[in-house]
Amino acid sequence: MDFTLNTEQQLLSDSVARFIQTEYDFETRAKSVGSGDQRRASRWDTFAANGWLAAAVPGDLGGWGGTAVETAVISQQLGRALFAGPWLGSAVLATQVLIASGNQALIREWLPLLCDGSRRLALAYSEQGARGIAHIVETRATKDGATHRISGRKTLVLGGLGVDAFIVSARSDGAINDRNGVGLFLVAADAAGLSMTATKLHDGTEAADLAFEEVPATVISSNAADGLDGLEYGLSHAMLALCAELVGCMERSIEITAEYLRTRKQFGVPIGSFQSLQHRMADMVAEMELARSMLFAALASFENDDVATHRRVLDGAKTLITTAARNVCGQGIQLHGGIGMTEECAIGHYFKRAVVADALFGSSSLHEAACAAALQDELRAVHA
Amino acid sequence: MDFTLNTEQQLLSDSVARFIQTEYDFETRAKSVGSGDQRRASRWDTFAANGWLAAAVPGDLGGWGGTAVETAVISQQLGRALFAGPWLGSAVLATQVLIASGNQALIREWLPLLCDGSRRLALAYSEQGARGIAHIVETRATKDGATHRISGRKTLVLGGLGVDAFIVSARSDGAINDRNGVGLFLVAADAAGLSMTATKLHDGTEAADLAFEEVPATVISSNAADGLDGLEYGLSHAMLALCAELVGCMERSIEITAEYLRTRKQFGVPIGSFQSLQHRMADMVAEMELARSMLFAALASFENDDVATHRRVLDGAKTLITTAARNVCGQGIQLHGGIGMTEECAIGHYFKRAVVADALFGSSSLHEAACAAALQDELRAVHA
Amino acid sequence: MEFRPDPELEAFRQTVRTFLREKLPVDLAHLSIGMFSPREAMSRWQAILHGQGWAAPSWPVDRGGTGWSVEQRLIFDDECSAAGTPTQDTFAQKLLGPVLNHFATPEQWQEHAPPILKGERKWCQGFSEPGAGSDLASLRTKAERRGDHYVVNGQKIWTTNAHRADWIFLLVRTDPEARKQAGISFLLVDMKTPGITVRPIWGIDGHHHLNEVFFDEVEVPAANLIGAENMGWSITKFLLNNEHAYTADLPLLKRYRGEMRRLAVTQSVGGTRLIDRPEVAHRIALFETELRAVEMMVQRTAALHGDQGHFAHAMGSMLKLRGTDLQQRMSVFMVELLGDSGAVADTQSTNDLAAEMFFRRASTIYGGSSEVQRGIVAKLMFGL
Amino acid sequence: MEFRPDPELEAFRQTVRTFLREKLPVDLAHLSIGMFSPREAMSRWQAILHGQGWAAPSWPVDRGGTGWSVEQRLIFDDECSAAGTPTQDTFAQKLLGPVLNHFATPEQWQEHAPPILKGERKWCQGFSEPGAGSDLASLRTKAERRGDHYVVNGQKIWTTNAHRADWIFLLVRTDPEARKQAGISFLLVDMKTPGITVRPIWGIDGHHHLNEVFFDEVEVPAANLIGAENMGWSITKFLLNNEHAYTADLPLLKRYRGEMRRLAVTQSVGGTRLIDRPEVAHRIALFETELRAVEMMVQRTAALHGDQGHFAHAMGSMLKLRGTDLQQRMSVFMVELLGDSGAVADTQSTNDLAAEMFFRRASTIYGGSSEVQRGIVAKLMFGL
Repeated sequence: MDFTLNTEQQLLSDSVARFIQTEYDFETRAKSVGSGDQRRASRWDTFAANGWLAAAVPGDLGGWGGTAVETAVISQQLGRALFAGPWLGSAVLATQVLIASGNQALIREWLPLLCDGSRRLALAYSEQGARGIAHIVETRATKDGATHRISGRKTLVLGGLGVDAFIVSARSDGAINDRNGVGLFLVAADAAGLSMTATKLHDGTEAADLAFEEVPATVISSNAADGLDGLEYGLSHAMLALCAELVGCMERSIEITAEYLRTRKQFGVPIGSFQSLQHRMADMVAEMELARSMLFAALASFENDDVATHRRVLDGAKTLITTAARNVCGQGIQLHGGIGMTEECAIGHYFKRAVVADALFGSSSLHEAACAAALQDELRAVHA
Repeated sequence: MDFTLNTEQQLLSDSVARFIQTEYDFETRAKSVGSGDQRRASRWDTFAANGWLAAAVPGDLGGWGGTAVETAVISQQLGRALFAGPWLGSAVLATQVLIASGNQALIREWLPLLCDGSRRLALAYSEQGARGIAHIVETRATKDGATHRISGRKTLVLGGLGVDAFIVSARSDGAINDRNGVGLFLVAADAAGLSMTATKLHDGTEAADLAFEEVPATVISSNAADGLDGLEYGLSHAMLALCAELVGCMERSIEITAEYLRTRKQFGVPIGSFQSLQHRMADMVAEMELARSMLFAALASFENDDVATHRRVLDGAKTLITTAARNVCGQGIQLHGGIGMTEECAIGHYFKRAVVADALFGSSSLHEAACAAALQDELRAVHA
Repeated sequence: MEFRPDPELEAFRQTVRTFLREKLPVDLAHLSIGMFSPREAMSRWQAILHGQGWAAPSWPVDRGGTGWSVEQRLIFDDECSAAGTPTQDTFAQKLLGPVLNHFATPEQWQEHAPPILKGERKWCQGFSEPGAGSDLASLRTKAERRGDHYVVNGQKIWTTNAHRADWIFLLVRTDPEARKQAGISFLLVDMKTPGITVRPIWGIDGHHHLNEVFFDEVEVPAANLIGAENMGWSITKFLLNNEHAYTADLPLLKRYRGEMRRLAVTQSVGGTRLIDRPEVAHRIALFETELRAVEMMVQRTAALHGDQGHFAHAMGSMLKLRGTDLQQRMSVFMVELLGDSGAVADTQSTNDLAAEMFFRRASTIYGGSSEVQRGIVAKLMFGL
Repeated sequence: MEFRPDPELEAFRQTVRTFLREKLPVDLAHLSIGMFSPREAMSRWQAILHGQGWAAPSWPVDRGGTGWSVEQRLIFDDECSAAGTPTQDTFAQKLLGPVLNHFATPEQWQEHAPPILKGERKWCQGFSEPGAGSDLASLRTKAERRGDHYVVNGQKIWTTNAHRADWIFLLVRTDPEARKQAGISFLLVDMKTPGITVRPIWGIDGHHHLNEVFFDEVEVPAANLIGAENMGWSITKFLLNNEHAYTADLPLLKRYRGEMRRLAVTQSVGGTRLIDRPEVAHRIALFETELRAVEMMVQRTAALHGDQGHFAHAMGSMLKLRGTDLQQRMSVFMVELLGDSGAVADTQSTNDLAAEMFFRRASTIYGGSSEVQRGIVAKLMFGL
C-alpha cells in the first residue's frame, strides 16, 4: 500500500484545488446555490476539460483508467469547498453504474459523451420506502413489445436537474424486498409520462423526485442479478466518493475552526488558549484521522476483497465517517459560538452537508444494522 | 412528591452514616474483605439493633412499615462506604422475595427471625444461561410425595455464605424460557445433595454458586405465576437498592476525586486548576445527578405504576445508572492517575463495584433490549 | 422522600387540560414543533390567557400573575406543549417580567407590565455584542446621560426577534471608567426610536430569527432606566438566576419523543415498519429512558423552589448541559428517521424537523454555552 | 495512493507464520490474553527467537536486530499475537535498545545488548516519581558523583516488573541547580546493588505488576552513565518519540475482537446464543468497524517510517487516544458478555478477562495520559 499521492494523482488533486481556489470560493458557491443556477456555476466544461469526468473511467472505454482512488482524490478536494454541482450524482454515480451494468452497446454510446461533458445522466434508484437500499424497489417495469414501461416514484435523484436521461432501477418481478427481479433501464428526460419535481437539499445541492406513469424505457440490464449487482457496484463507488468528500469537509471545518480559535478573543485572550477547547480540537482531529483511515480501509477493500466483504466494510465506513462528520462539523459550530449558527458563516454549511450525507445511500442506523446482520451470518456459518 | 428525607428517613440515614463513620471506614473494610470473614465484620447485630433489617418490612408483619424508599436510603449510605456485607443479598433480596411470595405461613415463621438478625436467607435464582433474567430457569423441581426435589445449578447467590436457608427458583414445567412453570422453594443450607462453592466478586463481596442434586425442598409458591411474580417483585426492590447503592458510590467517588484534584500538584499547581479536569468533573456530577433522578423516577414508578410499566422503567434505570456508575467511577480513576490504579486507593474499588453491579440482575445490554422490546409491544398495540 | 403523586397537582392538571380543550382555537394549535410561533398567534393566545387570568404563569398574583408554584407552571407548560399552543413571549414573561416586578418604579411597572399581560407589546433582549459573547460583561454599547435622556451608541447581536419586537431591554455601559461589571445599566428602549437599525441574521436553519441591532445616537428617556445607574449587572444576575428548572426545555423533549414514535410507526423500509427494526426501537428506547431521567431532574430542581443556593444554581446548569445535549442527539436521530426526505430542505412536512434540528445546534451556545455551564458547575460544586 | 497488498509483505507474513507454527512450543502458547507473560516463558521464547536471528525485531542488523521495516514488525507482532506467543521484554527491546544502539559506548553496548538479545537479562524503567507523573521533568531522585561512582538517593514509582527485572534504566537528577530538564542524566543500574528496595504495588486487577523502588545510597559505577552527564532529557525525548505506530496496541485489540466473537457464539441466554441477539451483534459489529479504522490508521502511521515531524508525532498521540479508548470500551463490553461470571473474581476462566479490563484502565494514564496527548495534538496540529 502507498498512502501518498502518485504524480498523476497529485496533478489531479492540484488541478481540482486550483479550480476551487480561483473559481469556487465560499462566496461564489453561496451565490450559485442561492441563484438556483448551479449547473452553469458548476462549470461542467471545466470538469470535462480537466479530465475529471474521465478520471475513473477505464482506459479501454476512453477514460483515464483510474479507479475509485482517483474518484476519492477529486471528491475530497470538492468536499473541502462544499462543491454543490452534480459531481457525485452524475460523474460518479450514474457513470459508474452505467459502466458496471455491463451493457456494452450503451456504454460505447454514452460514455464518451459523459466524459466530454456534452451529455449528463443521473441515477434514479431510491424510493421513500427504500431509504437508499438498492434491492428494495417498488417501481415496476413491464415489457411492452420491444420496449418497457415504467411506473412508480423515485426520490433523491442526485444531480437530476437538466440531465439528458435517467438510469432507473425497476422491478419486473418479485416482492418489494426480493433481490431477484430488479433491472436497470434508461429513460429519456423528456419521455412521455415522466414528471419531475426539483428539490433542494439542506446543503443547497439540487436533486429531483421523479414520478413515472407508463414511461417508455430502454433496457440496460433486464437480467435481474446483473442489474442489481451493477447498481450496487456503482453505488459502492459513489459511497466511497461521498466518504472522501466528507473527509474533505472535516479537514476544512477543522482548519476554519482552528483559525477562528486563534483570532476570536473572549475574556481578553484568544479562545484557543482555553484548555477545554484545545482538547476538543484534538478530539476532532483524531476523529477525522480515524475517519480518513476508514476511508482508506474501504478503498482497499473495494480494490482487494470480494463483494460481500467490501460491502460490509463500506457499510461500516459510511456509518463511521458520516457520524464523524456530523460530530466534527457540529463541534465546529459549537466552537464558533453564535456566528457559527449563521447562514453567512461557512462552518454551518459543512455540518449541513454531513447531515445530508447521512441520508444519502442509506442512513447510519440502516448501515449499522447491515453490518450486524453480516456479522451474524458470518459467525453462524462458522459456528453452526 | 417530596425529595427531602422526612424525619424518620433522616434518622435512618444518619444512623447508617454514623455506623459507616465510626465502624466501617475504608481501612476496616479492606481488612474485612481481605480476611474472608466479612460476616463478622458486617456487624449484622448492628443492622438488626438499628432496625435496618426491618425498615422496609410491612408493619403488619412486624417491620417498620417502610417501602423501597427506606431501602434506598440505607443502600445509598452503604454504597458510599462500599459496604461488603450481605445487605443486598439477604436483607433486601431474600427478604423482599419472601414477602412478595405471599406464603403467609413461611412469612410468619421467618420474617421476625430475619428482622432480628438471628436468621439469614439468600436467594438462588440466576443461572449461567439466565444471566439474571428471572423467568429463564433450567433448574428443575419435581414433586416427591409431600416434598419436592430440586436439581440444577445456580450462580451469583449474593450473601449466600453462612445463611440458614436458600430461596430457590425452580421449574416444574415448561421450557427454559416459559414464564409458566417457575416456582419458589425453600432449601435448608445443610440439606443433603446441596453443594456450595464460595466465590468472591471483584469488589470483594462474597457470593456462592450452588449445585443441587435431588435436594429436598419446601414449596414457597408452587403456583407458577405467583412464584415468578413474587420473585420479580422482590428483584425489582433489590434493583432499586442496587441503583441507590450506585448513586452513593458515585457521590463518594466524586468527593474523593474532587479532594484529590484540590491537593495533588503537577507543573507546580493543583491539578484541579486545569480547565479540562474541571469540565470533566462537571460532566461527572451532571451524570450522577441524572442517575439520581433516574433512581427517583424508578422509585416513583415502583410505587405508582402497574407491574409492566415499573419493570420497564426499572430496566431503563438499571442500564442508565450502572452505565453512569462505570463512567463516573472510571473517570475517577483517570483523574487520580497512577495512584487510582492501586489496590490501596479507594477510587478503584468504586469502579469495581460498578462493574459488578452491571453483571448483577442482568447486564445493561439485556435491560436495554428489554426496554426496546417493551416499546415495540406498546407501539404495535396502539398502531396495529 | 415520598413519590406518590400530589392529588392537588393532578387536579390542577385536569383544570389546565379542560381549559385548553375548551379555549384553544383549532387554528392556533400545533403551528410548529419547536420554534417561535407567529407573532399574530402569540398575541391572540396571550389575550385568551389574559381572559382566563393566566396571563403570567410565573408572576405573583399581586402583579397580575397566577402565583403558581414552579410545579404548577411545569404542568401548565407540559399541557400547553401537548396541546400545541402558541408560545408566550418568553423575553417579556420570564426575563423582563421579574425585573419589572422587582426593580421597576410603580410608574415604570404601570407603563410596561399591562401591555405584556394583554399580549399587546412584544419584547426582545439586547445583551450580547460582537465582542461580548460568553464574556458578557465586556460589552461596549454605551449610554451617555444628556439632560433627561440617555444617548445610546453601539451594537447588539444575536437579538432574537428584534424585527418582530416593539421594545428591547438593553444592557449598556454608563460608566466607561468603571471596571467591567461595575459600569453597566439596564435600559428599556422603544424599537421605534429614531437611530435604531435592525439587520437580519439568517440562521443555518434557513430562518430569520436573529438580528443585529445598531444604535446610532438613540435618545432614550432617563425614565426608562431600571434601578439605579450602574447597577445593571446585579439586575442581570438576578434575571439570569431565575429559572433553573427550565433550562432543559422539557416540553420540547417530549414533543421530540412524540415525533419519534410517530415516525417509527408511520415510516417503513422494505415493507417493515421502523419500530419493528431492532436498532430503531433500541435507540428510541434509550432516548426515552434518558428523557425520563431528565424529567425527574426537572422535578427535583422545581422542588428547590425559590432556593438560590449553589446547588439549585448548579442543578440549573447541569440540566442545561444534559437537556440540550439530549435535544441535539434526539433531533439528529429524528432527521435520520425521516429517511430520504431527511435530506430535503424544501418540503413542508419534513422541513420542520430538519430546520428544528439545525436550529437546536444553538442550544448549547446561547444562554451560557455548555463550556460556560461546565465551568459554573465545577466552581459551584467543587470550588475548582 | 494505492491499496493493493504488497506481495513481499504477504510473503513475509507467510514466513513468520511458518516459523511460529514450527517453533512455538505448545506450552508457551496462549498463556494470557493481554498482560505480561511469565518471566520464564519470556526467556525461553526470546532464546528461540535468538536462534532464528529474530531476537530484536526493532533493531538494525548491525546491532543484532532484524532490520525489519515498521510494516514488517507490525506483521510479526500480528502473527505472534494470533499465535499467542509470550511477549518480548518491551523495556529492553523498544525503550532501552534504541538508546543503547544510539548513545552507548562500544563497551556499554557489549555489556548490555547481548544479554537482551539472548533473553538472559530483563529490564525495567525507572522514570516516574511520586511527585513527577505527567510532569516527568520535575523528578527529584538524585545521583551525586563521588569518584568513579554515582550515589543514588530517591524513589521511583509505577515501576512495572521491577520485582522481576535484573536491571533498571533510571532518570536521575545530576545537577540540582539546573532548571528542570537541564540537570537530568540517564543511568543503568543493577537491581542487585545494595541499597535498592522494591515494594510491591498491588493493582486493582488483583495483580502485582507495579512497584515502588527506593534508592538509599546506591553506588553505581560512573561507567553506567549513558551519554554525557545532564543530557538525560534529550535521550528520554529520543526514546519516547520512537514508536508512533505502536501506541494503539493493535494486536491486543485484535485479541479482544477474537474474544468477543468467541463469547458471542459460546454463551447464550435463555437458549439463544448471544450472537443471535441483535443488540449484541450490533455492538460487536460497531467495535469491529472501529477496529478496522484503527488498524488502517496504524498502517498509515507505520508508512511515515522514520519521519519525526509534527504530523507523525501527532498521529502517534491520536492513535493512543483512540486506541486506548477503544481498548477500554471493548474490554468493558467483553466483561458484560461474560454474564454472571463477569462479576466473579476468582474463577480462572473469566478472571483473565475481567482482570485485563481492570488493568486497562491504566492505558489512558501511562505513557502520557489522554489529557497530555490531547494537549500534544492541539499544540502540534494547531499551535494552540
